[in-house]
Amino acid sequence: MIMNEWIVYLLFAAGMFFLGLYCLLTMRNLIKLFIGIEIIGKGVSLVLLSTGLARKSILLAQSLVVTYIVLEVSLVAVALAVIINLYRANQSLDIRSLTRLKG
Amino acid sequence: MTPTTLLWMILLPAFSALALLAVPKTVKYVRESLALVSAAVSLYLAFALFAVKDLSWSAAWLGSIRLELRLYQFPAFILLGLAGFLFLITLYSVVKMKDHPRVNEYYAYIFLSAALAFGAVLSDNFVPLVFFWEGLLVTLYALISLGGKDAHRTATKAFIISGLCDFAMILGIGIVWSLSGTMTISEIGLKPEGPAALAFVLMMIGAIGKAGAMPFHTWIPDAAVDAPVTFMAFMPAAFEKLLGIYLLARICLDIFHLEPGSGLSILLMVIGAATIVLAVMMALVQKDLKRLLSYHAVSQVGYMILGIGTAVPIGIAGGLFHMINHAMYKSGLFLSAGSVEHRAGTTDLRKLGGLAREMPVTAAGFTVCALAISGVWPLNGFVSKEMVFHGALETGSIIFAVAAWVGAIFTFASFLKAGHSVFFGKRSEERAPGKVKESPWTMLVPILVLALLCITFGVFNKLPLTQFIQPIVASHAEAGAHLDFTSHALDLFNLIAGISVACLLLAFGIHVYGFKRGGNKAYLASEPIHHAPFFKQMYDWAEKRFFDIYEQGVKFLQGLSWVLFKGIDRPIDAVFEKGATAVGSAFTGLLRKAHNGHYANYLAWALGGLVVIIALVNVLLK
Amino acid sequence: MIFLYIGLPLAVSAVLPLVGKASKRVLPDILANTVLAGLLVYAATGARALLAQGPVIQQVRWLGEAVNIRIALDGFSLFMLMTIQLVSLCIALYSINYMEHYGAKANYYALLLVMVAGMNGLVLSQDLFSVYIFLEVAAVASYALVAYGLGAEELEAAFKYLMLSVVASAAVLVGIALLFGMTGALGFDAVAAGLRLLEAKGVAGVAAALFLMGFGLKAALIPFHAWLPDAHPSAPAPISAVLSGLLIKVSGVYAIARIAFQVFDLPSALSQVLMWMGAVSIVVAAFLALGQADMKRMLAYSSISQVGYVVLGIGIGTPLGVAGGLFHLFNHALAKGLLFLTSGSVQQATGTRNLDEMGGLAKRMPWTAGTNLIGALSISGVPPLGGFWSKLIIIIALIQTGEAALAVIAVLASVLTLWYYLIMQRKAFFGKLAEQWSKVKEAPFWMTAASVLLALLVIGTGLWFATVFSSWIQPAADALAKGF
Amino acid sequence: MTFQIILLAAMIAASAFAVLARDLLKAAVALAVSSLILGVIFFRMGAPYAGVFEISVVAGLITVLFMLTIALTKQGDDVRESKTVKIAFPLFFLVFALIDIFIMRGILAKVPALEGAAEAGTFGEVLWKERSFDLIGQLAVILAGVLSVLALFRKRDRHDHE
Repeated sequence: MIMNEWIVYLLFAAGMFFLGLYCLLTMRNLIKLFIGIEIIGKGVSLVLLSTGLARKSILLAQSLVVTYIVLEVSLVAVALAVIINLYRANQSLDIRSLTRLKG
Repeated sequence: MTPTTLLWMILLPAFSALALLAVPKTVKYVRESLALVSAAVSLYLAFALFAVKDLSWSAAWLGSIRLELRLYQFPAFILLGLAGFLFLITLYSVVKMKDHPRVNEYYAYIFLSAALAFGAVLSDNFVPLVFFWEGLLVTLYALISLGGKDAHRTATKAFIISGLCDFAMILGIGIVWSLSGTMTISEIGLKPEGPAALAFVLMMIGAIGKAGAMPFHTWIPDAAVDAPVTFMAFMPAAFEKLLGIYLLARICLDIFHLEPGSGLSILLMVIGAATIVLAVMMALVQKDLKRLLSYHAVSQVGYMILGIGTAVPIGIAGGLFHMINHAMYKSGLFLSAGSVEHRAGTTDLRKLGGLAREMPVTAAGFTVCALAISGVWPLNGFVSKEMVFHGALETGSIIFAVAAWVGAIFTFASFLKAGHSVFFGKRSEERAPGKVKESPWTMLVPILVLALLCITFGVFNKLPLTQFIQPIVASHAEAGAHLDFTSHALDLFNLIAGISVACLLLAFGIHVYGFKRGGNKAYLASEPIHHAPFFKQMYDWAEKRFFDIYEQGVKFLQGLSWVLFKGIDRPIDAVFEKGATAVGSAFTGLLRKAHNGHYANYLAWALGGLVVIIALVNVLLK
Repeated sequence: MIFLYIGLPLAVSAVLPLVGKASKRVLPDILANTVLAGLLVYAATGARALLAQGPVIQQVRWLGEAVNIRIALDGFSLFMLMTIQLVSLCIALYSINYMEHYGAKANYYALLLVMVAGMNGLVLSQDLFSVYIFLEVAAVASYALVAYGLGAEELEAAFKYLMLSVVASAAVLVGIALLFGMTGALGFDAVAAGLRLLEAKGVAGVAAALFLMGFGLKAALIPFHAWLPDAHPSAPAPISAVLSGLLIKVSGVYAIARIAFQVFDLPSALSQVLMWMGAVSIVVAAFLALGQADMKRMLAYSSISQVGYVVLGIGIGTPLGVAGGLFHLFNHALAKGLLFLTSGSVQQATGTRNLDEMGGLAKRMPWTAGTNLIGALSISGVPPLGGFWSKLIIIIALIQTGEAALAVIAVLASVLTLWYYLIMQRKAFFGKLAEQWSKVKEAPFWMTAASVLLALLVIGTGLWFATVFSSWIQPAADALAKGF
Repeated sequence: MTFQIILLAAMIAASAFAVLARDLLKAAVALAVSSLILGVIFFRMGAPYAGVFEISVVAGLITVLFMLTIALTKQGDDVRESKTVKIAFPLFFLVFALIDIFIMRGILAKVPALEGAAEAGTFGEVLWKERSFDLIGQLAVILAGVLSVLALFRKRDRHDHE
């Protein structure tokens, strides 16, 4: 039974991954892209915690998720700082303007 | 005289070299006086050491290798000669090199060469010997390259030829070391058989290469044109002859015991004879005084090698005596040529003539030295050549003696031509009368000293022969050998001397004949021989540097590299150029296009890669 | 106290911004270099002795009480620690002069130290989640360092790097969660024991593939490499050197090797995939490098290619192959660090990275040119430099295992490597000095000193390769083969 | 369990809205809503601390950061997203959902697992005692983030740039 529950969570987490990747692959706004990353991040926390639930070690999974969230904050701060700087440099948030480096 | 004096003998000129380098260019006279004082002190030390004759000093050096210096009869004599020449040439350079743009370096290199040469003569261990010997290679290069624009090429040539010879010597030393187990020269005494014979030949190449024998001579005539004339008087004429023949004598007498009539002895004699004849033939037809002299510098080495190669006491003594004599008159000749160049501005025989009136002292000095080198009685050249003839005949091979005589004929003929063209005969039209003056005294003194020494060593040959040469040979000859070389020194009334005199007369005849044929132009006196049927071809080839191993080697390498380039490199290159590059650049272009900078693109690759890897791992796991 | 490797740089980096208020340049210079030098000395001397009785698992004590921080040190970790401190010290030395004109030096050193701490932590940790955390620590610092110049290109590179990296981290985490779900453990050995009991081939394979993607992206293996040729050239030269020399190896290759060997026990499928990923990376990146006109971009592609060699060597799985791969990792860390540093010197002197604009710089910058040549020759595998030996060992190992095709690829690609490095040498340093560079000056003292130091290390590794190999590489390879 | 599934579906819907919304502010709010729902899910899974963190940090702090960024880049709003992407989204999502439900479920059902014993203790004990190494990592990552932001927003006076 508990395994079934795990599978349900995993399926929904997969849905989050799909949404995030769809966003990353098709969207053009840098901030929108990062929203995609955030959605993937939620999927990851869901996977971690549901795994802990399935393994009956929810406390351990909880601590992992907390660590992961702290990590995410730090990452978001850096990413948004980069985005703001990019906006200042390019006056645009379009990912298509970011093709200066190629070849 | 403590043993450390030996060390000072080396260090004094070395420090002087450093000091001379440091003297600023603008300061007058300091450099010259420093050089003169240093040379004089060296000469004094050499005299003092010559009086002592027996010293040795050694110290640990480079770990287990010992810096061993040993003075005895032979090195003392050579040392004296070297120091004497150092002094004379320094004196001469005071005026001659005064305006040279790199005069600092010039003096520094001269004294450094002296230091290294002293070291090479004194060292009794192969390692320091090689060290000093190779050091000389560097100063040789540096001195030639002082000459000017084209000198660099000549310097490279000299460096490579000498370097190859030195490499041969090092190989030889290696063999000797493995055979004898010691690096100390005085402890070695090998019979030149088997591998030792190879070692002998290799070391011999090193020695005669330094002395400038054929076929290692080709840089000398080039250097005569490019390098400063004082360098010619200093290095090829004096220092290198002394060092090379000194080492050759040490090799033949000390390190190996060369037997008269053995194969190696004959090899040496062949080299000597060939050097005499071929080089003198080249000297004969030169139109430039310095080039002419430089070919003689090669030719005369042949006498020394021939003399030592006979391996009989009188031959060896003759070779050694010829060595010191040659150093004197050849230096004298080069210095006279320098004097002429200094005042007349050229050494081209065609543009000179009748200089004896304006430069009487130079002319006198040149005449004496020229007669000495030609072996005219009673000058020193006569005595030493007679001894070499005697030695050559004593081995029983008349052919070598004949070669030596042929050499004597052409030597005299070429010097008749040279002297006639430069100092006597009609004055050249290009030169306004009275424009040329005699050179200053500091240039003349060395010439005169050398000329006087030529006369002294000839007339009073007993002195050098008993004082210098005899003890050297005596220390190596077997007991009871006939060691009185003075018995027939100036004796004109024996067969050999008779033939020599006849040769000189023949040479005179050739010169007069050529002079008349050439329309009373002295510089054309050698033309009849130049254009003689067989010789013409040889000379043409020689002009084209057919016999120059360096030039031929360079040509060969160029040819080889051309063949390699066209035959191997280009086809490979074509494969790369046309094949690999085309495919490669197409591939590269495709890949570069794929990296278009779009984030979604890159992410898609990554996700695609993930899918592929998952599939791959799962397929491979089953 | 192995914990110093994490604690000391972190503590110093926390203090550095404050120090920077007091002294803009001198104190941060001294502090950062001292920390790294101290850690290097400790790695070379003290930590070695700890290992005498075998791998160490240390429990950190705090206030006299044991805290549950377990860090493990074995031959492999020690080798990586040594490499990390060695290269980062050289880079910190180089930064003394180079980072002058970027400003905020204290902040820069702080980020560098955090990155070093992250890498050290990754190398010392012995459970999957810790690996992930320290991977992120180093990565977050590296995003900022790539963007440190704050120009449009730097920011673009940093953004793409970040966005791809985050997806990779997610893959890693999902992989960790899968293994955790199956075995209920996070520690390497516990997970490995669980996997042995389960014999879950398929799902373990998926987890392995997720790890390969996640860490492969960090290691810039093809096809996960696309961020690297943007990010590495855009960073300031010393950071390029750290990223190429260390970060991709520690957070990519080290993690892959550790997990593949110690957790998955390297099944032959994984070994095959690793080897072919390595081979593809070698060839494709070499061709890409060939077409570059930007000096640092060429070096960046070369990094991908050389990491391919490392992964190829480790993927073989035989003791010799692993040792060869690790040795190449070491050689590449030194040589690529050196090359990026010299490229920084060139860029600072001339203001360009375009090879076509350079020429004859050897005349004006002899030290830079000479050290660059040494690095290039080592990477190209010219004897007797280090790169030659490591490539030789990898190729021998390939032949021993019968992978002739891969051996041929490795040899041919090394010709390609030599080719593009010769192009670089010819265009940048040889030939006629272009008019506009006639006033170019040699790099300042510390920059030259760091390059020369690395060049000497490269030469030394080559000449005494047997010593280096037996005293550092072999224990590392043994540790990897045996596990804790 | 049913309620949990409803919550999960709501989270997916909120996320999908965040992806598709044209207005960035609305997208950010949708993301916050999605975080809130996830927090509730965590609560219901018996992980209150994770839930609190998710709600306070992700739905709170991170949303604020997003808002701040959007405010600072106001003109950047007019990046035109492609229309086809939005139109095609339901189609793609349907395909994915089918794969998810029918194939993934089949695969995931086969995931083998060792039987594990239930753990004892409290969350604090686990976090502080068992995962204390992670705390060091958290510290390091926060430090890295702070330093990075400092570096990215540092004052670039001309003197430094030269």
